[in-house]
Amino acid sequence: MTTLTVVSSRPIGERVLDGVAKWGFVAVTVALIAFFMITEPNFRTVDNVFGMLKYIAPVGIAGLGVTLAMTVGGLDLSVGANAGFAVSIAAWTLVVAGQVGGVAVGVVLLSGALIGALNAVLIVFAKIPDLLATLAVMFTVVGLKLIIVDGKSISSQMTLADGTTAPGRFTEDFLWFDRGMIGPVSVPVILFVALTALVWFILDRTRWGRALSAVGSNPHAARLAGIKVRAYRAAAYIGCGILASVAGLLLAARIGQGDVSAGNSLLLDAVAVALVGVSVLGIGRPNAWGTALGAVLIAVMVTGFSMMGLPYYIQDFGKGIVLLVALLFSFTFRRRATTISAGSTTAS
Amino acid sequence: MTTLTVVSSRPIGERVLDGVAKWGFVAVTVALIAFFMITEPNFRTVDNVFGMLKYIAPVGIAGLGVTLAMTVGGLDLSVGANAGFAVSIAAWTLVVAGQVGGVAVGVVLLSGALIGALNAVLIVFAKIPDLLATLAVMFTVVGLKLIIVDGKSISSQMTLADGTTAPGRFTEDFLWFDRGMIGPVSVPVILFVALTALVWFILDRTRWGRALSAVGSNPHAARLAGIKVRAYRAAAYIGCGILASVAGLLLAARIGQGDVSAGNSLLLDAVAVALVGVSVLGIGRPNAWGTALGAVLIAVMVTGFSMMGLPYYIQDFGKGIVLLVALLFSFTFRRRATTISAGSTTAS
Amino acid sequence: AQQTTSTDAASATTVPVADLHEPFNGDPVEVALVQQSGAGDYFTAWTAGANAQAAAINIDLTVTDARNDNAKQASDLEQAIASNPDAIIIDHGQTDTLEPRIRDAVDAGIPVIVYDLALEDTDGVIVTSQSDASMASGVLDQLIADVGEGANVGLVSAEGFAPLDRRKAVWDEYVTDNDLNEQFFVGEVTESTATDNIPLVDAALKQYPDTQAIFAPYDEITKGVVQAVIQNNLQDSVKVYGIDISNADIEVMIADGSPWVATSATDPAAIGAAVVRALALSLAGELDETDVQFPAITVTQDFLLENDITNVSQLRDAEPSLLLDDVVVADWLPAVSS
Amino acid sequence: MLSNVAEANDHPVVRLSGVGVRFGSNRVLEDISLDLHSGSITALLGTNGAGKSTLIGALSGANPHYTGDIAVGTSVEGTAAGVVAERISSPAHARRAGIETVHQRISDGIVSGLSVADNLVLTDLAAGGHHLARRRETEKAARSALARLSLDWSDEVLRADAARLGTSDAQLLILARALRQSPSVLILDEPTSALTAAEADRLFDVLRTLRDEGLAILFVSHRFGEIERLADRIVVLRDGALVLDAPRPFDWQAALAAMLGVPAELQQHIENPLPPGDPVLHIDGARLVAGAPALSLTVHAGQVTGILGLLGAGKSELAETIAGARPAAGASMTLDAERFAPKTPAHAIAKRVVLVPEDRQRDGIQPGWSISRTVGLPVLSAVANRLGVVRTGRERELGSEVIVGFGVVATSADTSLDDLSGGNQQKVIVGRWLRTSPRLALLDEPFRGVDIGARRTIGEAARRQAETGAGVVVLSSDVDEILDVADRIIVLVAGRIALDTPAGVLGRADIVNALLDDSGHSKETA
Ligand SMILES: Nc1ncnc2c1ncn2[C@@H]1O[C@H](COP(=O)(O)OP(=O)(O)OP(=O)(O)O)[C@@H](O)[C@H]1O
Ligand SMILES: Nc1ncnc2c1ncn2[C@@H]1O[C@H](COP(=O)(O)OP(=O)(O)OP(=O)(O)O)[C@@H](O)[C@H]1O
Ligand SMILES: [Mg+2]
Ligand SMILES: [Mg+2]
Repeated sequence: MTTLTVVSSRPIGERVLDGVAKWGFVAVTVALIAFFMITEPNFRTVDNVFGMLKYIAPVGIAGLGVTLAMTVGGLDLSVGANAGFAVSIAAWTLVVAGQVGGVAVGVVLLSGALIGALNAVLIVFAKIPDLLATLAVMFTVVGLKLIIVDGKSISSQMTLADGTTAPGRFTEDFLWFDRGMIGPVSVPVILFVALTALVWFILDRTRWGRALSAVGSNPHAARLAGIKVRAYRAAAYIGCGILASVAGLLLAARIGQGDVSAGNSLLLDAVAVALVGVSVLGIGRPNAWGTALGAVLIAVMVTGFSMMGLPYYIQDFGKGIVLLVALLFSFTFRRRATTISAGSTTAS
Repeated sequence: MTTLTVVSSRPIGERVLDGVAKWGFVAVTVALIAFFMITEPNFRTVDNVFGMLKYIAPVGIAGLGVTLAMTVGGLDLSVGANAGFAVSIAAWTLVVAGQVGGVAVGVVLLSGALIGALNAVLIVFAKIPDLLATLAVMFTVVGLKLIIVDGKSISSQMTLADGTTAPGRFTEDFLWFDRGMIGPVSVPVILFVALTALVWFILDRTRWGRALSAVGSNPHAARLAGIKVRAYRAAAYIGCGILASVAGLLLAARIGQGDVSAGNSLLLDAVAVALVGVSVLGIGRPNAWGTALGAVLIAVMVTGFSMMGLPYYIQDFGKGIVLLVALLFSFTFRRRATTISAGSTTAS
Repeated sequence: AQQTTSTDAASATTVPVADLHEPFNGDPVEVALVQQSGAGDYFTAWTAGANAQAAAINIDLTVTDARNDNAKQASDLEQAIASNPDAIIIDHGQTDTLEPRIRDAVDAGIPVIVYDLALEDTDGVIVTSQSDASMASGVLDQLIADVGEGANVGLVSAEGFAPLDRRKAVWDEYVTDNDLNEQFFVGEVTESTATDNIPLVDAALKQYPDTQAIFAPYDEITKGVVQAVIQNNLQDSVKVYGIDISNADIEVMIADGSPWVATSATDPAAIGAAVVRALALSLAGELDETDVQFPAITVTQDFLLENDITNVSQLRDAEPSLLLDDVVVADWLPAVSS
Repeated sequence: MLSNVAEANDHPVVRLSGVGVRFGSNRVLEDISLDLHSGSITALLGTNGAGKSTLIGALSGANPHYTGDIAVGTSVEGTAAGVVAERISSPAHARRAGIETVHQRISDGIVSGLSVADNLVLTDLAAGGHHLARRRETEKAARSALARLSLDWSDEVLRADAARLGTSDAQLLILARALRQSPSVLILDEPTSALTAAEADRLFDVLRTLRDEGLAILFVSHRFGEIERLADRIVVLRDGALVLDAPRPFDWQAALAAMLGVPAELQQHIENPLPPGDPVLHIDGARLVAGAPALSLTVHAGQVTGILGLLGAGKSELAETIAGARPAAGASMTLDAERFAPKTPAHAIAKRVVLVPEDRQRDGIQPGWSISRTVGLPVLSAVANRLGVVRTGRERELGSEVIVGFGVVATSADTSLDDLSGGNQQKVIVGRWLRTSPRLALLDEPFRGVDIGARRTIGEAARRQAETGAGVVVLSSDVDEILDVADRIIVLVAGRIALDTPAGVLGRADIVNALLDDSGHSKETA
């Protein structure tokens, strides 16, 4: 009978390269943090660290949603629209309908789940390719939001169509999602870390995570192995929708009003951090901690460059260069080629 | 000898469904056009038709670039940044360097090719996944542009850093790219149609087009068949870069100044029309005429809805719904491709 | 085309068509409104005001919104000219982009009125504006009065946007004249301006916690600045000065401990309506000037609190001059806004 | 002619000297020296993972990262004293040197999205020539390529997306393409594993003609019968080293010993066919092929049921219907006398009815997944604890179980399936299903591409499974594979049962005749 081949120890050179691929991105982030810490005394403060995390929390959480969609081999272009919808619907519930924070949270999560479910139905049952389906949903949801609020930001004391003043306001319990602290850490940071850990746990440690990645890597084979492919794909998009709406919840609490433009810039950022997450730890597939690290890298750059007093346009350039260097480390020195499946344009 | 398998004529029901999948999207477009023609007298005018085409030309041309990148199995997120760079560099060449239009056109096309080449190097040689590479290039190019122009829009008569007034201006020969007419048709429309035909011809009628599709659909098999996979992928990204810069050229001529915000909205639109192009004609893969039709559909919606006096946010909703309906037609009613029997069992 | 005017105020004050002045007493007058942007609170209100005023005087207004895409605005204007309307209103935009096309319109005999758009050649064009210079100097006077000369200050704004550039020019003058110590200049205009400015200002404040005043000459930016100040717990030492006003802005200004102490205000709805009135007067041959300026007022936090003002309609009641109901009016043309 | 061949035999057209290949730290080929002569067919043998495809990778330019030298064509000729070393740097380079290769994996040869005709002339895309893609010319060229294998495909087929071709047709397409270049060296990596006997025969006729025309042919197969009929010489690889190089007549006992490293029996027959036990599955009213009559079939526990049929006979259709992978369309089933109507594979698996699909690459493998993950996937709920957390230790145990039980050549259970040789991938996929002790196991072409040792391992595993009282169905288009393993033999012809007999009752010839019955094939005489 055949015997197992013994693994010979690998040459040093290869191990170094593997290390570079695995830790290169992290090294760039650490180097950048060290640089800012040395040059900018204020960067070192605990306040600043938590401030950065707080600022990036919505992007990171929406990125976790995109990570879910990418795990089943898709991509969700509607996350920004979804978060924006959450902001307006929260404001509407609080201000126009005069409800308390708890109700608003419920409405927001429900709307996120529904938008996710709409994506799921279009992709899984109507067989529309994910990029196209979520693109159409993006337009529809943005439009729907603006129709609901008549194109206007909703704020307390605003005059309603019938001439009366809106009865409600952003309640304290709702604003807690931005301003609340648990110990020394603010609520958005805790939510961000907790949700990252949760998504990591589900994807990496549970059978459901296994099934999700099986669906993403070869849906056909997954089906024949007894995985309920359609259910898992639907679940991933619904999960993504809920995470996007949580991001919207944090934005709403931060802005304290139903800013109509909220969420617009979230899509690109969320997709970017999820993509960066694929490469960050040399894992080569969508993963939660990588996405979180990607978000942190962006926050570090934005804060550090601002503290250095660089104008915003030099920051864009800096972002690009740092990203490039990190990508070179992660991919160019790696021995096995990686392809990222980020959405398809053909029906599966 | 060999016996031919007899092709049984297909049932009517199937043929109807196939027709819906193939022509559903076109039908929606035609229905929409008919609707606007009936309700909006101004929509019917020849002027309006050419006006719409002229308006959408840059988006369509950038979409053709994305179509190229999609053909080799990739995607280019830097098209918007590329076009924006073209606008600023054209303005810089004309206004600050005081050159004539011809020089500016040369500089623009060169910059587009270089940005494409940068993408190509990162993707093909540095082995960075296309979405990540073009994302990083997007940031870098936007940043570079803003650094070159100091974050400001360049306009004739502007004061330079040394206190003097800029020597040049947008010359007539440059503005010709927006205002020029050849017969009754304006230059952007002619360029749009000509480039669509060119890309169609290359992709569909030449062996390079076949090779590009082969590279996109099975790079490994293409390599084993001796196709220079890396060269073709590089060529596609360079072609995409050049097309994006042509889009930027048209924008620059239209805006008549180095608007720093130009090109911002181009990325999403270009990707959207290329994606729609995949499904429009039931072809199911990136194709030039589909992309052009996708662009026309968007122009029709934007113009028609505006003429109806709908506020912008209802337009978003309308876009989403029209897109959804068209996608349902294209994909949901499509039958799965079945295995064919080549009839290869033979009597000897 | 059917005009959607959801405003009830409009229908309440509509004058019967027959009583209107030439040329409004016949078929609807076709007017194209070419906007650089119709999104955001300011422009939504502006457009609503314009629509309401138009509906009241038998104008059929066709609105195109370029959504901050200058190339699209150029196309929109071209298409508006091609449809040969009775007049064109242009709201904001880039000079170099629009000027040649405005000339085309004038040459084609179409009356043109522009709002907040600087032109080199105003021949045949009616120019209206809310004066950026006066708006900026109004709040900056307040700033100097509050923190004095030589104070530590910061600017949060972006470059490349005409109104912001004009406001910054005023700021630069004030900095030199009053010997202010400008510690930082950050900021950007994005698709989510309010949220995206928070981290930038946050970083700046961490760097310069001794800042005394911040000028943020665009209310979307101002909101982000206020957020960043509160986030750093500096609301007692940093005063914020903004420009523009909306319900949302008032809510932020009057919130407990808000650092936003003064803003410069016009009522966008009233302005949108006034621009339409200026056009109507000119079509009726009754407008004698070609350059109409709408005044702004400076609103302080104290004023809002003292008068218990919580939204724009209450502010209008307290400051009737915001309504502009005595600017460009006629007997047949009363001011109507949403 | 004959003298020409003899003369040509003296000149090698390809000379490998000291060729070695390693993947990372894993040395897969060591110091291979080998000449290929024109006018001669060399069969390359070896167990799964011995390094055959790897050797071909180096020869064909697919993998330029080899050590040692490969000299080709003119550089060999005329340099009697020594050969000029040449590095084969790319597939295009190899092709220019006259080496044409048919790779083992069909997916490496078919570009979906392009038409069948385009795929037939795929190499022209690289070669230059006319820049316009003219459909008529393309189809003409495609047709003449097919003619080489006496194939005459309809226009509809030529214009269809190549992805729609079935496995055998796809294999024929790739072969036709390789032959149209008139190369001087032809390399075929298991070209017959996806072909039926009749197609293989036709291929062999073509290969003999080509040999007589002076081609050097290198041919990989696990089927000794084929090699006996075709080859002039056999070369055996074991663990990456050349262990045997012998001309005709072949000593198969020695060849087998060289392959496996230990002496082994060449022939293996079923001594005592197992008797049928209780009925496990009954299927009624299944229409497998358009126009065929409805089929009824009962599968019994405690024995291996072998279903034999040519391409398109409806074997996969039958297996997939039972496994819930395909709508039952009018068929009704009972499992252990209870109604059985699985809508998805998950339903069937819940009832312990499992399917090993025929196309492992498309239907069995998650790219990048390790052996243990792959083995654990169908039994996730058993691998995970009650909270749903996957116990990786348990998973690794399952992986090792399959590695040991099926003799998979792999460094560890964490090895990615992508890094395994084709046959070893097959063992993992078969193993992961058989180890779940299914009630009914459906193995569709389980021996495709596996070596003789592995074939026995899989066959024995299937029989052991049957002995425990399970129902086992093996579907194959190879008579010998079925004779080797089945206790009951069913021959399927165009969706209809042509023969149903216990093993050992009828001779091989009768079975072959039943198989070829009605299909217009010439019958084999006993
Ligand atoms: N890309 C690769 N990376 C790492 N190891 C590989 C790679 N390709 C092959 N191997 C290893 O090399 C060895 C030889 O594989 P090869 O494919 O040459 O076997 P083979 O003789 O063709 O087997 P089969 O009969 O199953 O096709 C195997 O152990 C396999 O695991
Ligand atoms: N999805 C499908 N739609 C229509 N016909 C199909 C489909 N799949 C297979 N067929 C046809 O059904 C018949 C049986 O196919 P099946 O794959 O079951 O054959 P098989 O005996 O397993 O042959 P092979 O040796 O190719 O596996 C063939 O004629 C095939 O072309
Ligand atoms: Mg092999
Ligand atoms: Mg089969």
